[in-house]
Amino acid sequence: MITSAIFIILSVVVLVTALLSLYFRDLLAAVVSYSVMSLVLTVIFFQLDAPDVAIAEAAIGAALTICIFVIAIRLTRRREE
Amino acid sequence: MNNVHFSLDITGIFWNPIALVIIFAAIMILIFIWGRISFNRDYNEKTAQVKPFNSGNVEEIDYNVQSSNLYWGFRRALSGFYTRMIEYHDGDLNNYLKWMVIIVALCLLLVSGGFL
Amino acid sequence: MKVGSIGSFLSLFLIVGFLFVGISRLHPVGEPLGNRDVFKDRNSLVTDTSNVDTMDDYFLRNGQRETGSNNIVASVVFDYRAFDTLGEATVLFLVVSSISMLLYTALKQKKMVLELKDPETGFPKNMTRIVSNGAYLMYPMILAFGVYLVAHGHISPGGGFQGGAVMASGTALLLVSSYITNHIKNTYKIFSFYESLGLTIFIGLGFAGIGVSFLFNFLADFSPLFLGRIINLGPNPGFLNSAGILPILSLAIGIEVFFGLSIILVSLFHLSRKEENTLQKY
Amino acid sequence: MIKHIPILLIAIPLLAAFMLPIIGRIGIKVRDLVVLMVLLTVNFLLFYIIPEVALNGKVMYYVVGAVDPSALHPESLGFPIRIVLKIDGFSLFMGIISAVVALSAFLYSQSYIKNDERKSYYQILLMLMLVGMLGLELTNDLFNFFVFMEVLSISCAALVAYNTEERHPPYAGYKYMLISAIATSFLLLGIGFCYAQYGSFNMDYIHSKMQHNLIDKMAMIFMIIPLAMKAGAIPMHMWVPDTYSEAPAPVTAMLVTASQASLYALFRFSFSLYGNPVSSVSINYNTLGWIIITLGVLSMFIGVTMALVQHDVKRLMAFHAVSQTGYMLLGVGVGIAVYAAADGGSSFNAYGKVAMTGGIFHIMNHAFYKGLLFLTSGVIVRRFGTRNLDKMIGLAHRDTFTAVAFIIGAMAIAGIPPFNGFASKILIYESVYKFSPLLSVIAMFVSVLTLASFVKVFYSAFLGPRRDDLIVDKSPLPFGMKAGMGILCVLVVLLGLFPDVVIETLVKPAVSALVTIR
Amino acid sequence: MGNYFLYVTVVLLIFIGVTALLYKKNLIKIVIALNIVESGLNLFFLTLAYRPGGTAPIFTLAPGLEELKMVLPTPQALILTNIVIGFATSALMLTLAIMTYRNNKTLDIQKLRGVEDHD
Repeated sequence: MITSAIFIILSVVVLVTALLSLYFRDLLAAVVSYSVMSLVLTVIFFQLDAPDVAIAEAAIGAALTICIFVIAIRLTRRREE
Repeated sequence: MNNVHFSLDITGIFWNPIALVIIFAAIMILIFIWGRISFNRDYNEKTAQVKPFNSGNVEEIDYNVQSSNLYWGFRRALSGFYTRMIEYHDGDLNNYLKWMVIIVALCLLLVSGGFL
Repeated sequence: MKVGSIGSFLSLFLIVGFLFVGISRLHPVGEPLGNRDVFKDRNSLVTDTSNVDTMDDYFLRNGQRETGSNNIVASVVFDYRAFDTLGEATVLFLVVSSISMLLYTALKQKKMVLELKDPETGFPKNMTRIVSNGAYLMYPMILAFGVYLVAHGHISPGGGFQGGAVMASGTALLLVSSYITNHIKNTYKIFSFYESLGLTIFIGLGFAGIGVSFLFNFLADFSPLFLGRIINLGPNPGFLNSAGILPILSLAIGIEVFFGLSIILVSLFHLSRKEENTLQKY
Repeated sequence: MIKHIPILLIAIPLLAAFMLPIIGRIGIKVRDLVVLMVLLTVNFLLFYIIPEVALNGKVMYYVVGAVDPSALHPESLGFPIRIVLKIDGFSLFMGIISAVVALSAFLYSQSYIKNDERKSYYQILLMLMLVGMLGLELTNDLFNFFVFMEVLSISCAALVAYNTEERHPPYAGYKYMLISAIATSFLLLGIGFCYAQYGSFNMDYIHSKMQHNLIDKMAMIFMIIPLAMKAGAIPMHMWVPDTYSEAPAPVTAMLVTASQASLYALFRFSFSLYGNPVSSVSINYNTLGWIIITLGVLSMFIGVTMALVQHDVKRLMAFHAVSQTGYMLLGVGVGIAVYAAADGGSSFNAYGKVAMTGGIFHIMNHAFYKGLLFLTSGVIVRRFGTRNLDKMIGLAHRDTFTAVAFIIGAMAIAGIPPFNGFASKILIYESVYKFSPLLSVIAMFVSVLTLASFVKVFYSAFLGPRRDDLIVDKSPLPFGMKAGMGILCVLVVLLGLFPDVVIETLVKPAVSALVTIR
Repeated sequence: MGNYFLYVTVVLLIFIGVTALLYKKNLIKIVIALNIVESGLNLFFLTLAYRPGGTAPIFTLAPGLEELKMVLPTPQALILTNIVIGFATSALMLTLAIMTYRNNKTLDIQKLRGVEDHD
């Protein structure tokens, strides 16, 4: 029961952050909310008894992906026109 | 490799390229001999014959048919079709993906209707 | 294109509806495998295939005995499905090569710009000493954690990918905090050399086992002293020198992932550093 | 050693590609020699196993990492637990196509691509493209298939964007990558459903357990339609002209083969994964066949009519690639439609099998002549410095070799005897005529239009007086480009003159590898 | 129950991502949407592997032999692969987007159609 509640709450957070990352016209804000989504997904993966995947998602999804996104935004433009 | 006869013979379809090549070569030789006998050469480098008229013209001349206009009649006759088609090929990535989603949905409808 | 727009929107809802129907009909994967009786006869040395009816069940029952690795995920990644891992390492190598190829001209074109502050955006070009020194302090710890993850991949959660990615995030930290982009050419050469080295170790181990078959775990029963230590079946603390070629493969992937991701980061970062004075105003 | 050939085909190019950054520092000549040797080795290995696989009908299995690589699974266990590679007739057929085209594209690009540091990356990507194709053709594991699909897509996308300093190529590469990423995402969704149903990734195992319920059919749609998109079937073909026209010429020749690899996967999935015409619960083969026929006929017709009005030479040829894909879809689609007909397989044996033979033979022919045409287009574009047909004239005076190669390719694609296009098209015409006369007539009409549009290209680019002022690049044609085009020329002519040899040795085993029941 | 809710999350994530792919015009936004679809797929596989009350498939961390129940290892291994592939894909796409921006000075799909001089 507790795990169900945790899953439901985390899923809602994931969905909201996913929507936000597509809603923001400011790409930097979008990328930041994508990284929040990745972090929450990491917690879900850990709850799903997948510590290997959780470590990989934390390192790649939440850190490195954001890094290259930010570099790309720096090299192009920040606002979505 | 036993049933190789250098001719295509599958259930009612027969096609022998070697024979065709031999016949074709024979006809060409005949035409060549005949041409040596009776054709007269009318190619002359000093006339307007050598001027380009299809592509790559230096000066714009009124009988200039560019290669993009080569089948203009066809294009004119099917102009409605072509306008629609070129509108579809507009280079917009979103539209490209929309078509895939539509086809997937149509096939899923077929599945749900029990047709597939 | 109005028709396409509306049609695709409707189609999306249709697809989602179908997906909902699909997930409602999914039966639990691997549920009928009766996993509770799995470990009754743990110490029999024959392959346990009684009542095994899915792949995963086989891995859970026999993975520990066949590969000597406590971490079944690692044994799947580096033994049972090591060929997938090879393909995945290829993908990373491929992307590194493509990015090097695509950015080659752009990185060569302009001269290096070394201004302290961008007049238009006001971003500082060099961080304060606190940040850069803090990053220097953090960097060895991140590396140590990454190496730990790589080395203990067959015992605890972790492995080549995770450790390599963690180490590469250390590279990102170093780049962001102190803007080290001098000596780009040498960095590049060294990094790409080590990346190739990691991959060559991986595929070389694959070829080494080709007397039996490609990527065969030939060290698992080779010698108890060198990576062939026999572990107790069932829950146990595990040993570093078990599991045959798994730790070496993990190390190779770790090297490859670390240097590959670092090359991506360094080249993109270097490009952004070069173009900083041509940045438009936000 | 012969039992290790399936893995060596993939592992040798991989090893060479991994070591190429190190080898490249020794010397350029060494690097080129290594790549050439690897490509020749792959070709040799593929031709070496023709007698065993194609003629004797043996299926080669390779279980990666097992104690006995040729035994499929432990005796008491009913399913494979490791990744299995499988070479049957169809895999071998596609592998030969990929390897031959890769060899000639490599020879061509030795002279075509500028000899700087980027060239070693280019060679790595070219070789990994071959690895991707061979991998997805040889594997029998769904997730491994997905991984190699990604290898193929990423290398293609990067190579499409090779000319980064021009305006359009990076965006063309982006387009290719996005389309592939979507396709592979849907593919992975389908694979996930398959795994959820059967707990395995092995195609043969899933095929033996297939229940054909709703989830299976959904998974089939999610796997087949993205593959049709990657193969360039209408109406999901719009990315094809955009990307093909921006890529360097040898890469375009390889891209054609990459699309054929997707087509291979489409046929493989609809037969070897879902095909069970004699069981009581099954998918409706008639409907699936008609879906594929519809895609094929639309592709043929719209592709060729769009090609007729283009004035960009590479874009025109790209539309022809779409159009010719339609022939293969038509041929194999007819085969699928009568695969499970109620007459107990008599109509399938009467004409369905011949249609499939024609469609599959057309894959090989198309890869060769379309590769040849794209290679000649590279010469044309290099000479005139533009892709616009309006600004070209009289190249035949300067490049007789290219002109002859172009004539051979154009006549082959238009289906003029005695070139290879005709040999496969006559099989398609005659067998489809027995299925539905209208479809056959459409196919012939499309051939006529194809000839018309290539007459246009030949007329514009090659005929006419000599105009040296329009020609940008006046250097003589290098040996590498001649060799690349020459190999494909010879193959096109040989396949046209002796079609029965190829059909007996390669195409019929390929068909019988797909059609396991009848 | 929570398990089923995760499946719903998967479907919604895929829906959100694909919708954004079809209607967003910015190249970088499209890459974000693609990553969201991939996250949905990762979650799908891990939810397939999950069994309520199980432990991670690692014997070092496992409790005693009695009532030992583990989640399935294969999907986890595949998702490890898929995460790295997803990162690689998005790195390549972002590089291509950067190159596109350098040559065209825009990131809007409708402005950079790439077929202007063909029709």
